[in-house]
Amino acid sequence: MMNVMLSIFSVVPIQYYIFISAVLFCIGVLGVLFRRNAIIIFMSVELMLNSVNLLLVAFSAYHNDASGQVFVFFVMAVAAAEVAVGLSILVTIYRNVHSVDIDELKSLKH
Amino acid sequence: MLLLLTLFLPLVFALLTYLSGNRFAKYIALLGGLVVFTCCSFLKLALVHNNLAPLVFVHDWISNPHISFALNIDGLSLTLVALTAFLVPLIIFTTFRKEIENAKAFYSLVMLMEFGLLGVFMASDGFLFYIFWELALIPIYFIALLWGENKDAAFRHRAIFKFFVYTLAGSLFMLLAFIYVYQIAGSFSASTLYSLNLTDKEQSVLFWAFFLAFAIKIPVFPFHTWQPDTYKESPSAGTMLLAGIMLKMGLYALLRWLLPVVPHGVMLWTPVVMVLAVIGVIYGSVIAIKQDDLKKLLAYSSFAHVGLITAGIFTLTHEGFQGAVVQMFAHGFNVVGLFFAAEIIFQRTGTLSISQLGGIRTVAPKFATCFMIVVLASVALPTTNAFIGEFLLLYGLYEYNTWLSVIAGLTIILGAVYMLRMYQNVMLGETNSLTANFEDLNWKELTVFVFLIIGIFEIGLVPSQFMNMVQPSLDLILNYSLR
Amino acid sequence: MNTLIYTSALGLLCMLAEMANLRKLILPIAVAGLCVIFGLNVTDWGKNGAYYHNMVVTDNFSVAFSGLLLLLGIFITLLAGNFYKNEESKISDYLAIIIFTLCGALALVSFGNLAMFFLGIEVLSISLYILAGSKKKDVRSNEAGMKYFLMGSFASGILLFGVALIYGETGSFDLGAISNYASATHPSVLFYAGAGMILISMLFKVSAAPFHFWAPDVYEGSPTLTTAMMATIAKIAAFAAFYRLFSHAFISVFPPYAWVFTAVTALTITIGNFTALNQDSFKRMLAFSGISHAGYLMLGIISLYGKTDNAIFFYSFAYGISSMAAFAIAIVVAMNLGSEKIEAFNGLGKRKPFLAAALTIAMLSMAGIPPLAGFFGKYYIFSEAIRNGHLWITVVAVINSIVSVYYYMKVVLAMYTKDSVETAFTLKPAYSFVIGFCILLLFLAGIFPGLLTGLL
Amino acid sequence: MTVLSKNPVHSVIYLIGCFFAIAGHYLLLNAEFLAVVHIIVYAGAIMVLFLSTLMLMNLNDETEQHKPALAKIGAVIAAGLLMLVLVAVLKKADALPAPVNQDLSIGTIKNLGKVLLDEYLFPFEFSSVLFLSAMIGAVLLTKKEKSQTA
Amino acid sequence: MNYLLVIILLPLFGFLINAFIGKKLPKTISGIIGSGTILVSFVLSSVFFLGFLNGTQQKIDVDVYDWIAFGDFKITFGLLLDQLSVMWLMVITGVGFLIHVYSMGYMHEDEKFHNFFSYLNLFIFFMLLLVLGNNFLVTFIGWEGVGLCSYLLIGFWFKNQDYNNAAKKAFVMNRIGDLGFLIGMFLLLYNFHSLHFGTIQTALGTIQVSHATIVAITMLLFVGAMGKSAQLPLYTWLPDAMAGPTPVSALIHAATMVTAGIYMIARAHFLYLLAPETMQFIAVIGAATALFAATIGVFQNDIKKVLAYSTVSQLGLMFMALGIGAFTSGVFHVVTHAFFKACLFLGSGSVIHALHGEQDIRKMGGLRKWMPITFITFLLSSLAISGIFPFAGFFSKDEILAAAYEHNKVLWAVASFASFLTAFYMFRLVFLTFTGDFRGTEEQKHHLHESPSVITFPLIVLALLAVVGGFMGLPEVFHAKHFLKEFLNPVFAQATQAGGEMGAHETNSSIEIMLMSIASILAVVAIAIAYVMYVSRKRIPAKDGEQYGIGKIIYNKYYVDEIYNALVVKPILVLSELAHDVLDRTFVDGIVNWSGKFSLMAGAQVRKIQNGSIGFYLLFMVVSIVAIFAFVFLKN
Repeated sequence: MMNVMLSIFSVVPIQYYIFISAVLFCIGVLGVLFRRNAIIIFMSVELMLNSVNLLLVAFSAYHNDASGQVFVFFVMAVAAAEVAVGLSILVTIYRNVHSVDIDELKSLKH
Repeated sequence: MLLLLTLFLPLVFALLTYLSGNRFAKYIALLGGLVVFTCCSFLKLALVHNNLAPLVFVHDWISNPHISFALNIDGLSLTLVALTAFLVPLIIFTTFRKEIENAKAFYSLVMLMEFGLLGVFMASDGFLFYIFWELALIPIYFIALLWGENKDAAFRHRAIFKFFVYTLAGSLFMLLAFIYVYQIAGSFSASTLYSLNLTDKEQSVLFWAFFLAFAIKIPVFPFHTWQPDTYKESPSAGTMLLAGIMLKMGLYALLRWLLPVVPHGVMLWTPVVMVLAVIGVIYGSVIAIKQDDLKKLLAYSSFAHVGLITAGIFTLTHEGFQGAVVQMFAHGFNVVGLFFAAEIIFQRTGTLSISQLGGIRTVAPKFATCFMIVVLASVALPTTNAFIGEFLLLYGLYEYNTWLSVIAGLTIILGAVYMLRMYQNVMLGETNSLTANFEDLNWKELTVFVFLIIGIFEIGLVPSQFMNMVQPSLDLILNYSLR
Repeated sequence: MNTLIYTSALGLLCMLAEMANLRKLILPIAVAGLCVIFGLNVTDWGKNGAYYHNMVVTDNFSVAFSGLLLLLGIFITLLAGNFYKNEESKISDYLAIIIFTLCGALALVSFGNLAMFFLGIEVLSISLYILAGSKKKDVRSNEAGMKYFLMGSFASGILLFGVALIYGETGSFDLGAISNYASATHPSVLFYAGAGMILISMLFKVSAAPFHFWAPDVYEGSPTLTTAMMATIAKIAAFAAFYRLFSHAFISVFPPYAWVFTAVTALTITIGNFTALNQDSFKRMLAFSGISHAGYLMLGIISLYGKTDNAIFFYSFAYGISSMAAFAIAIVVAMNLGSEKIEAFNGLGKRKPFLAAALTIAMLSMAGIPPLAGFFGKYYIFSEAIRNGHLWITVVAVINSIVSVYYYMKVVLAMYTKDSVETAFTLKPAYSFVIGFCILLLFLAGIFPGLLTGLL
Repeated sequence: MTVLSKNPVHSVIYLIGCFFAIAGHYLLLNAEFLAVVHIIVYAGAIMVLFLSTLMLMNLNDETEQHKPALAKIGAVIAAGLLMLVLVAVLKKADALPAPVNQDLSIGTIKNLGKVLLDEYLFPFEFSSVLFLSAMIGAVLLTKKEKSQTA
Repeated sequence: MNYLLVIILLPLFGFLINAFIGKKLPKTISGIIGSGTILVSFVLSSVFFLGFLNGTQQKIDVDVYDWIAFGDFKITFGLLLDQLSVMWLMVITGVGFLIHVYSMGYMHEDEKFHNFFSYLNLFIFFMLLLVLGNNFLVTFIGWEGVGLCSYLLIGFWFKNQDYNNAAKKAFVMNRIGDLGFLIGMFLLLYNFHSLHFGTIQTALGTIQVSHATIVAITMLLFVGAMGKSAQLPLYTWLPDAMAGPTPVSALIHAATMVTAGIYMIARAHFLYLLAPETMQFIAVIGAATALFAATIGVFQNDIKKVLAYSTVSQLGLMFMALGIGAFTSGVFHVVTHAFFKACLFLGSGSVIHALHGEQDIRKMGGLRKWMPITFITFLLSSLAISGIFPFAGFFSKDEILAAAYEHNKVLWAVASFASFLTAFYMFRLVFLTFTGDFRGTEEQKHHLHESPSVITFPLIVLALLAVVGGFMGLPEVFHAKHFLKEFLNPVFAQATQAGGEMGAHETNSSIEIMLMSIASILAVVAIAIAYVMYVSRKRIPAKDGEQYGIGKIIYNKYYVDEIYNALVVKPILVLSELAHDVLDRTFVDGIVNWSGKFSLMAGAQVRKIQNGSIGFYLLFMVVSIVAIFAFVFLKN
């Protein structure tokens, strides 16, 4: 494992991880902006969170500090909680309007 | 202690009035007003006893920012405190004939107003002054809003609302100015601010921040447009409070908080202010000529008068200052008398339209006489109070600039024109269906007028005692203003 | 330090009480518990310290804000009893969530580590998502919940990305460590980008323009009590966290972001006030006014260099208390008349002088009229801003204050000058108490501002 | 793919694929435990939750209406710009200090556990509040009203 | 000094009594109080007068108390009694008393009898203050006070709005002059730091004041006099003022108040002597007014209007006298004029009384039969005003003419022509009123009667004075003592020295005799013409609207009122409306309202971006983020 580890940063500079995370993050953002289906938007948000996780882990390894990885746990926890709550809100909405299309939720404005 | 007592008694009585219920409210309020007036008399004695050196009360209030609960009574303050203490009970008394809905609230607001006004005139800490300044606005807003008599309620609400927002808007700039000054001085106390050395540029900007607040309240052209409608729409008691006392706040503030604090700013902008003030004098007078609504006419006339006072203050001369103070005092009496007359007319005929009235003198000689005297006082006939004021004001203005004085002097002509035209159309001529059964004054109303008329002649005939009392404080202010 | 723990425990207790069939006692327990915690919190005064590996920091700042939040929490809890009376079976759930929300808020005022900060925000937010959407059959509530949730989680994503970048640069989540790092070395662009992202998510949380869009919609759609929580507890906690973050760890962020701060502040105040002008719904009006208040608080944030915690605390206090009073009254009116429009307040002056007077005072306080707390709040904020050289933006703020008077007074005007339909009107003692107490506090803080200003 | 596929179910599947890829990276970065947890939590729990919700709502067909073209273009441009800006900004962060000596054990369960339950004990406990809250919320929101069912 | 105060305060006392309890008193008592107070004042004044005459009385100049005083600024309330003021004192109280007595009869029917007396008393009070003030400001009190009384008395019958308009006009026109007076005082105060007559007079020697300033001061003060004494162009109020009861016209608008301007200039003669330009101006204005008013007088048909224009004309003459430096002559004419003009007015009042309010001379005629006393007194006074030897007017007028001749021949010619016209219209008046046949209704004819003694008594006294009054100033050609000149010499000493005055020039007695003859001949010719026209040919002036040509223009008073209306009043009224409707409400207030509306509109616009769509919100967020990052990081 050690060899692998060492080779990772010698082959792939930390910048690349930053970039891939940023790209992944932006894909998530794109998903959020692009779609109307609330579930897919949730998933896009998950994607964003994952990109962050990836970044955290990369930095954790980079700094040789476990707290980054611990933080990932919290992110996961939060993600799970969010999904639970988000989906339950979605369910209540679906019960009322039979749609998960966010663009139909426009009664509150101006 | 006496200062504190005088200041807080109205507040106490405001509470008492509210608690006493609708039936007794007016008596309690009147009592309160009289008690305060008594206190004020003692204040005068104390001041004289003190050889006109200011009476001071200072108590630390807030440490950060450093604000002290500082009160100060000198001749100038006492003048306005006395005016307030005298007029408030009188104004309360004018309402005695009328059944007022929710009287306890009304009278307690009036007392609250007195509290605010006294605070404004007594405070020697800028911040405290500001607080009272705003405090005085709230009661009058409600008085005007809720007890106005005009039938067109929507219009009234708009007008009063405009008044509220407009005057508040101005005062916020004053707050800003105070904050700014505080950052430099580290204190709000008048004496510290007086001795502050600000750069000319700062003074120039600060001048407008202060002046805007005061100019709107006074009001100075072109910040006056709230005034006619507000006066018209307020109940008469409210109008009297507004015109009789409240607009003196602005004038007083010019003397106390503007001139000595930013003397160079004043120097720089005096020409502009002068022109505005003189325009106001002529403009108000000219407009008043054709007004059909009695209260609006009086409003414009009042506007013209205060324009002259403003000009007098900005002359930075002894005469201008003295004239301004006398005229502030005089105007309080006169305008209250005039609006009271308007109120009486409105109550009995149900209209304030000058063209619909006429012939009242035939049926109400006492009223006609009293009204005439007040009218004459307001056109500054010699031996009345306003003559002293206008004479000194115009003289002060003359010392500043001859032509401005001549132009402003036109007010004595125009004033005669609109006032006599008004008096003629309202009081003289043949009676008509509205005025044929006009009741003459009853004793309560007569009492009010008698007090006012005594005041009018006292100041008109023996003003020097009064002036000597004010003189030291004006000297002080003038010295700082000419720094 | 223990405030947070005790509060969490209290939340648990509420849940357990439900199971133990002590439903009737839950409310008193919760209120009493919060009061006790409030007391305990006060005893923490002056004890500076960091606990649990600097996860929780206790200092006067945290104690003061905790106190304020607990006070507001007590009010909310008191109001909740009546607010949820139709859903008695779930009251424990609601109370528990309210208290958990409070936990999140408390975490936000006393965190010492970005992990706690993040968790605090999430606890606060997630609880509020739930509460916002808690009127299940009301589409508007659902919509509010959804909007809040979607945008909130999106903002969380940004926040996290920022945290990650900061971590990448500094190698730590600890505020102290970050602070040391930032002052010892010349941070790279990674640090600034991360801080920028955190900044953006904070702006979102405090509903500053241009990230304010969620606020009015969510405020309007949510049950009024929840709105009250968002407007008071959530916003104040967010500002406290904002201050804590940016006064310690990210103070170096200010120079490059100066224009952003200025623009955001001006924009927030202006948009908040101007949009509030034309609103018919009282809640929505308050939402926009809340945005503008966020702007004023931002004015405090941008003057951070001058240690503006006092000003921010006082403003938060004034704003929180007046909002609380206003919302409590709004709830009463809505419960009796079934409407949240400003028209519903017509004639309140005649029918319920107490309520009308209270609302008037609350409105005047928000508008910043002396001698109420709101005035001093504004005063301190302006004063700090001027002291730190933000003169022109203060002028903008002042002009906006004038605008704000218009809409606050519109309500007052409606109460006193319009005629109303006669309906039965009930006012529960809990509400009277909360409203009365708020008004008292407004006056107290207005007349003796020294009580609060000397604190920090 | 997750973003673009029309059928939500397909999206889910793609996302799971994505998660596996990320887990692979974790392994590469020497965070084995995290990789495992990641798979379990995301692929195992969260995605199942998504799927079950989808199934519950019968959303597995392509019912979604697309946004107007303008909004789509706007979305793409905005996201693209964000990416550009982010990359451009982060690119400036060139001179990161060289990585410190790698300690291979930081990703182990033992080490993580130590850090988590010692240094991060309080947040750990605090996250329980988060879960409680979420749990109550989920129950509160999704439980059907009694009156409705009755 | 105490007596002086009594003189002043007695009328005030009378005023107060009548004003407050007059209503409850019987009319007689009310009248007696009114007249009695004046009588006492008169008696006291006479004592002073005699004292001055004997030389036992010294000039009194006392400050009663500090009126407007603070710091260095001090204006006292002080009184001054010297020969000049005592002259006026005598006229005011003497003529005033007679008119009071007359009023008791004349106003007997009026229900506001006590009001009338209170106003009259108040007027006397202010008039006394005017002439007794020892500084300009005290004089100014009286100055404005008499204006007020004039206002009150012109509008005494206030049910008639025309009368009220006349009253208002009088007040406003006076105020225009007063502004000049006021500014003049400011100049004085500014330059001399005092308004005290004596102080200023002495200070003139020590304080350097530019000539222009003196001219300005004198001109401004003269503006005040123009208003008060009805000179061009501020004269139009005086004819209108005839709306007041006739005693008022006699007292205020003939004998006393309108001469205040002359008093003031005489009082301030020391200033005027330093400003020859102003003197010239005054002389021209005076002459112009004399001629102008005289021409109008010729065409008037209202008995009181004729007298009013005559008054204006005579006042013009007096100002001319002042303007050419003949102060004594001016004062002399004031006194004689007071006698005969008061008598004329009272006589006309008697006529009007008899005819129950008819004032149009075209509807009179032949009244001699019924009202012999009135006729005779009226005739005597007319002779006096026409300048027929040896009546009072002859002496005073001739003195002025002589002075004018010395000074400027044109002025003399103008004045002579004015005198000629005066004689003509006065006798036109006499003949139309008292000779020929009665042209009124039968009803009126039936009631014609001589007035009661309370009315005729003052007439007789005044007529007597009009006859003999001239002897106080016999011209030096008669080698008699010019009593008045000597009497006033202490006051005008400076004037006499400075200009050498007219006395010095009056060497050529033959010229003076010639001038007298010319004046007398002119007067006689004028009377003759009038006789021919109205007695022999029995012409009656044309009815209204039937005049033509110049006559029409003059009959309509040169349309001056109309011109004023069109040039001043109308524009101001239009301006007033414009200022209110357009400038104030639309523009100034418009800006205020507009800023409010603008805010609301802006609010409404800002609202629109809050469109409720989550997608849009998120998009906006992202765009903002991009913007912020781009702005912060890509800038440098």
